[in-house]
Amino acid sequence: MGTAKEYTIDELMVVTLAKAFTSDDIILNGTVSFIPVSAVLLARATHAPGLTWVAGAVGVDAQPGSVIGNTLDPTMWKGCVMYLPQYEDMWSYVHRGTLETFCIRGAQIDQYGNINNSIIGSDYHKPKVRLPGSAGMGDMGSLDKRVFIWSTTHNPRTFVKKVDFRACVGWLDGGGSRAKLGLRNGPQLVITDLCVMDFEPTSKRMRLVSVHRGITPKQVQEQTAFELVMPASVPETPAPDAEYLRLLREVVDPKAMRKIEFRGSATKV
Amino acid sequence: MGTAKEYTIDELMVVTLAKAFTSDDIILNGTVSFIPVSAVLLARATHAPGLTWVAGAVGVDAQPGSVIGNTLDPTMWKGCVMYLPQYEDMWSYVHRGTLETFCIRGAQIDQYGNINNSIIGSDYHKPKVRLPGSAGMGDMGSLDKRVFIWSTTHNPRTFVKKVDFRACVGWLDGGGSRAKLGLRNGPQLVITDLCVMDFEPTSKRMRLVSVHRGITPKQVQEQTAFELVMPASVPETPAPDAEYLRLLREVVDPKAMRKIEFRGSATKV
Amino acid sequence: MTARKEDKLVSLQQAAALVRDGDTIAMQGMGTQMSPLALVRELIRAGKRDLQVAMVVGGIGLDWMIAAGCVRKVMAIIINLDEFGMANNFRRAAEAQKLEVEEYTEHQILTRLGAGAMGLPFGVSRSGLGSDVIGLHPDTTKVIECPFTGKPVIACRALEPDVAILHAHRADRFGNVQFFPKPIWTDVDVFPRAAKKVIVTVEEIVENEEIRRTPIHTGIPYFKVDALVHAPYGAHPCSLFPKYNFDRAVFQRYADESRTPEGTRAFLDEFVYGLKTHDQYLAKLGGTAALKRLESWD
Amino acid sequence: MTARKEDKLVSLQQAAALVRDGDTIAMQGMGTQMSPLALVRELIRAGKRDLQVAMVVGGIGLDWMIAAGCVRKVMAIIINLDEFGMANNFRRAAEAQKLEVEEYTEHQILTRLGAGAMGLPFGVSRSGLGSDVIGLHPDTTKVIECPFTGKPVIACRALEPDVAILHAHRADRFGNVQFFPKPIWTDVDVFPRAAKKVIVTVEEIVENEEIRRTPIHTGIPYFKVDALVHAPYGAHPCSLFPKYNFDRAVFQRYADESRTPEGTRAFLDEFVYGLKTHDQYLAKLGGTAALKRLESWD
Repeated sequence: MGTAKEYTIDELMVVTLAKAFTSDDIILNGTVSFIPVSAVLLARATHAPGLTWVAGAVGVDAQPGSVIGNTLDPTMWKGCVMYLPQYEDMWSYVHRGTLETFCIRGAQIDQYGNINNSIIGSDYHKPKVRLPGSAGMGDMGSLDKRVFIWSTTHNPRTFVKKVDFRACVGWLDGGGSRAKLGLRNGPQLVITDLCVMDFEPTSKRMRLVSVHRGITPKQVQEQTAFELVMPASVPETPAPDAEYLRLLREVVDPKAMRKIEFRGSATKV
Repeated sequence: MGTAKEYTIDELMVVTLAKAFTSDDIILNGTVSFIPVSAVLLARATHAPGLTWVAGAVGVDAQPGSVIGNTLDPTMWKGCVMYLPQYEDMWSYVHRGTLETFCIRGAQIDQYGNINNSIIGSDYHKPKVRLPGSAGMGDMGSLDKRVFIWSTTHNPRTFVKKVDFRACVGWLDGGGSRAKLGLRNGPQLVITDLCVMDFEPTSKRMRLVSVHRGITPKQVQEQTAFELVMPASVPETPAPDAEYLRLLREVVDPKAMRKIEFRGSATKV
Repeated sequence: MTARKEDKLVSLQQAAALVRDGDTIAMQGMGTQMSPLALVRELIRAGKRDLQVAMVVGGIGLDWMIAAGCVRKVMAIIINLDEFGMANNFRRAAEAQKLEVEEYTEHQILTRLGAGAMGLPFGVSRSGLGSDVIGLHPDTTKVIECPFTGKPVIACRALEPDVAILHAHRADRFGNVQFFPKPIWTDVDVFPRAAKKVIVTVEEIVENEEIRRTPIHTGIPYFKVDALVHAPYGAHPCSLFPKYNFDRAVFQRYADESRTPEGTRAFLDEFVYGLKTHDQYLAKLGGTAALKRLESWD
Repeated sequence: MTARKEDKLVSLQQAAALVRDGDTIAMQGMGTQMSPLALVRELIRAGKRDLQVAMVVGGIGLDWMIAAGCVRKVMAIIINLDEFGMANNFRRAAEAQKLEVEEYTEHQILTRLGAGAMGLPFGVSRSGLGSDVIGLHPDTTKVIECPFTGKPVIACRALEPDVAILHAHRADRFGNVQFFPKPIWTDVDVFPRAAKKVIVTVEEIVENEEIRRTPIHTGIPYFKVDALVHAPYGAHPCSLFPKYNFDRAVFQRYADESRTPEGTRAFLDEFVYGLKTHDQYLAKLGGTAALKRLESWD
């Protein structure tokens, strides 16, 4: 399988996220999650055919063919084996850890992968900016999920030293603070429009893994309000395999719905 | 509507119980409840057409025609408007008080309408007799139900001063003790093979209301191990209306399944 | 309230009259799905005030109500227009401190409503442990210890809304309400059980015999329904799977116009205040024949 | 355990091997309805010991297992043969103190299993307040105060059974299990979600495509099922609504013969030990053609 020469950042992000998924994953998705849903469909069509996806947290093992409407939409339940009742079934599988993988984006992300999508400002009750709210991330952060974070706005306003409101629990204050609270798993990977990051195992601080083509580690650090753990050498994010790209463009997301995610991004796709 | 001259005790018990129900009642039934289920069907066919019955706690407003199999049986759900899911729906309507009326029998019944169907003996863990268990009565006693008690074995072994094990909460120790625990409603009526009883409003002690044809108040007291509240004059239990009897015999319970309840009874039907 | 087996069919106006100023309303809805929007429009026209709205996901209907000044407090996990972006009137009202926002995690608010449905004073969850959501409202969510293991859990105080408002596929006149497929979403499942009064608008009224032929689809029994309204396309511009999709054009137009208070006002004048009845609303959209275009799901 | 999307179809013997001595089993069943009795017979033949069986309503299968010496403890709300009377082997074992009986109210045991399903250390109920059931097992049910209102509630400790065993209408080979109608009973609803392993026997194996055509009927997703067994009439002599009714003759015979330990032994020799496989069991009853007589519900 050759790698592609021509690709856009949205394509790179989807393929990189897809490669992080395996056939053992059970993944459910929330609202406005075009990049994760595309990645799920792509992983299932390639190296992870056994991956379980619960479309919009309802349609178990759904087979919609491609990304059709919005990601919480019943259209995406097509061909599923079960409509998962939310109140008891979905929440028990989430609480119990059966549904273990979840992808999250947010307005603010800090160095320990804590996320905020509630308010900007120093007083919750007098917000400078009122954001939509924590939605599922408020649950998933505390419910032992393997969390994959994506962002199309890698800049110092999004990647902040400390979130104004900790809506979604990441590695908390780093080190053993998450484990101390009895929470399993946690944030795994951060895929942005500039780079890929993970979390240094001991301190749980965010660490640069690779930079996208044309981006330097220095640029990433400049666009990040906290100090990144910086390995001695940082490779370029592997270019997408040609076959993955073809499937993404022609089968998985032919309408390029994933580009909706780049509203407000400095990266043009 | 004339009254019948010829009737049996099982018929009298069903008709008497039926007359206690109104169109405002929402009644669910449990296992081996032929007398209550016959009474429900009879009430609905006569003076209480609006009565809501949840057959076997599943079949909402079921229309099985007659008593077919056992009372928890899916046959009895016939023609219902909904299969009530037990875990969430049924139990929320029960806890919340929407399903407010329940009928109970038991191996031991005390003067305050507390009931035992768990064990006979002084030590729960070393039972002299192990009974089947409290089943739904253990719930309903504490969940604000209007409880109707029936018994086909009115004798001192069943009607005891104090139950060996309080599986189902009646008026507890009488007086205000039930209300003190925050429980609403409670036992309303006791219909046996000898008589009809209720509970004296202040003391909550069991009180004779009427005796069945051929039975004297003295006989009832002799068959009861505690002292009954005994009004100055005790009438005979009204004979069933002829039309009620006809409907019971021909439509509601033509196979006379209700007679199964008289296994072990001294009253032959 | 326990409702008898009697005809519950009323007009939208009569149903709206069951909602009183100051009531706590549990309102069905997701970003673009299944919400009783015909009733919401009527509540706005009726000038309801000081409502406290509990939802899981607040969307276009809630944003209208906030813009119209109906709402004092929202309890929800997120309020937005899904892929169409921000709920701008919610944002403006919250930033101006004209709206109380009681934010929960999803499982917390469900546990509050679930405890209400069960007649229990509280329920427990683990959702949100360690987050700043804990501590926002100590009178309704509080960390306690498991009496057996000592593990921390979040006690969520019961919430019993005054009224639940829902839109569904069909019902008979007694209020046996059916869904296709049967309740998947939590709001359809828990809200009617938790609320004191239940109002349901439906696409279609069917005979009682039809309900008895298909009890497998019934989600709410008649004894829990207080008022029923016949409102075809009553969720518009939201979707009602599998009957019709959401109306992308109306959503986009609202997303654009609601960027300013003036734009919002113009939108509401045209789609809510300027139409006295749901029939007029349907006529404005070209009638039910024109709305058949929403039946495509691709 | 989380099960992958792979072929789960095994023999009754292989399924029984997943149950280990000492396991806590959540077993589906009512007095005369829907219970995985083909599997129960295999567990008896396999000589399982020290099982702790959690049920709502224990019936004929549990009484067999107790008679066969498989059971150390039962957790249930009632154990009997419904209209056929006492479960005599349960009664004798309890009276001889050879069996531990952990009695709960129905909502208490459901709350224990529901908390297990939710991954919460406990849940709350009001059921049984004031009764002697409270205090029987303070390590699993305890009266606590609501942290908001001070009202007493019963904390019910989570129960996560090692294995849930169920009988259902049909499934595909991956273990997408369907019910007709979809889960009504609590055991079908909560037991598989609470248990670590799930074994399901079914009347019929269908293609995956058929499941995808009818997702509305699926009650358990494949990722929660560890083993699947094809066992037509696998609930016999219990019923499987709406396919077949319970077998009145076999129930009556067992009710009569189980009055003595000797009669029980003879019954088990004939219906359990004397038959090596479920096919032999069906053959003994005259084959599936003869069992069609159970399709009448009147």
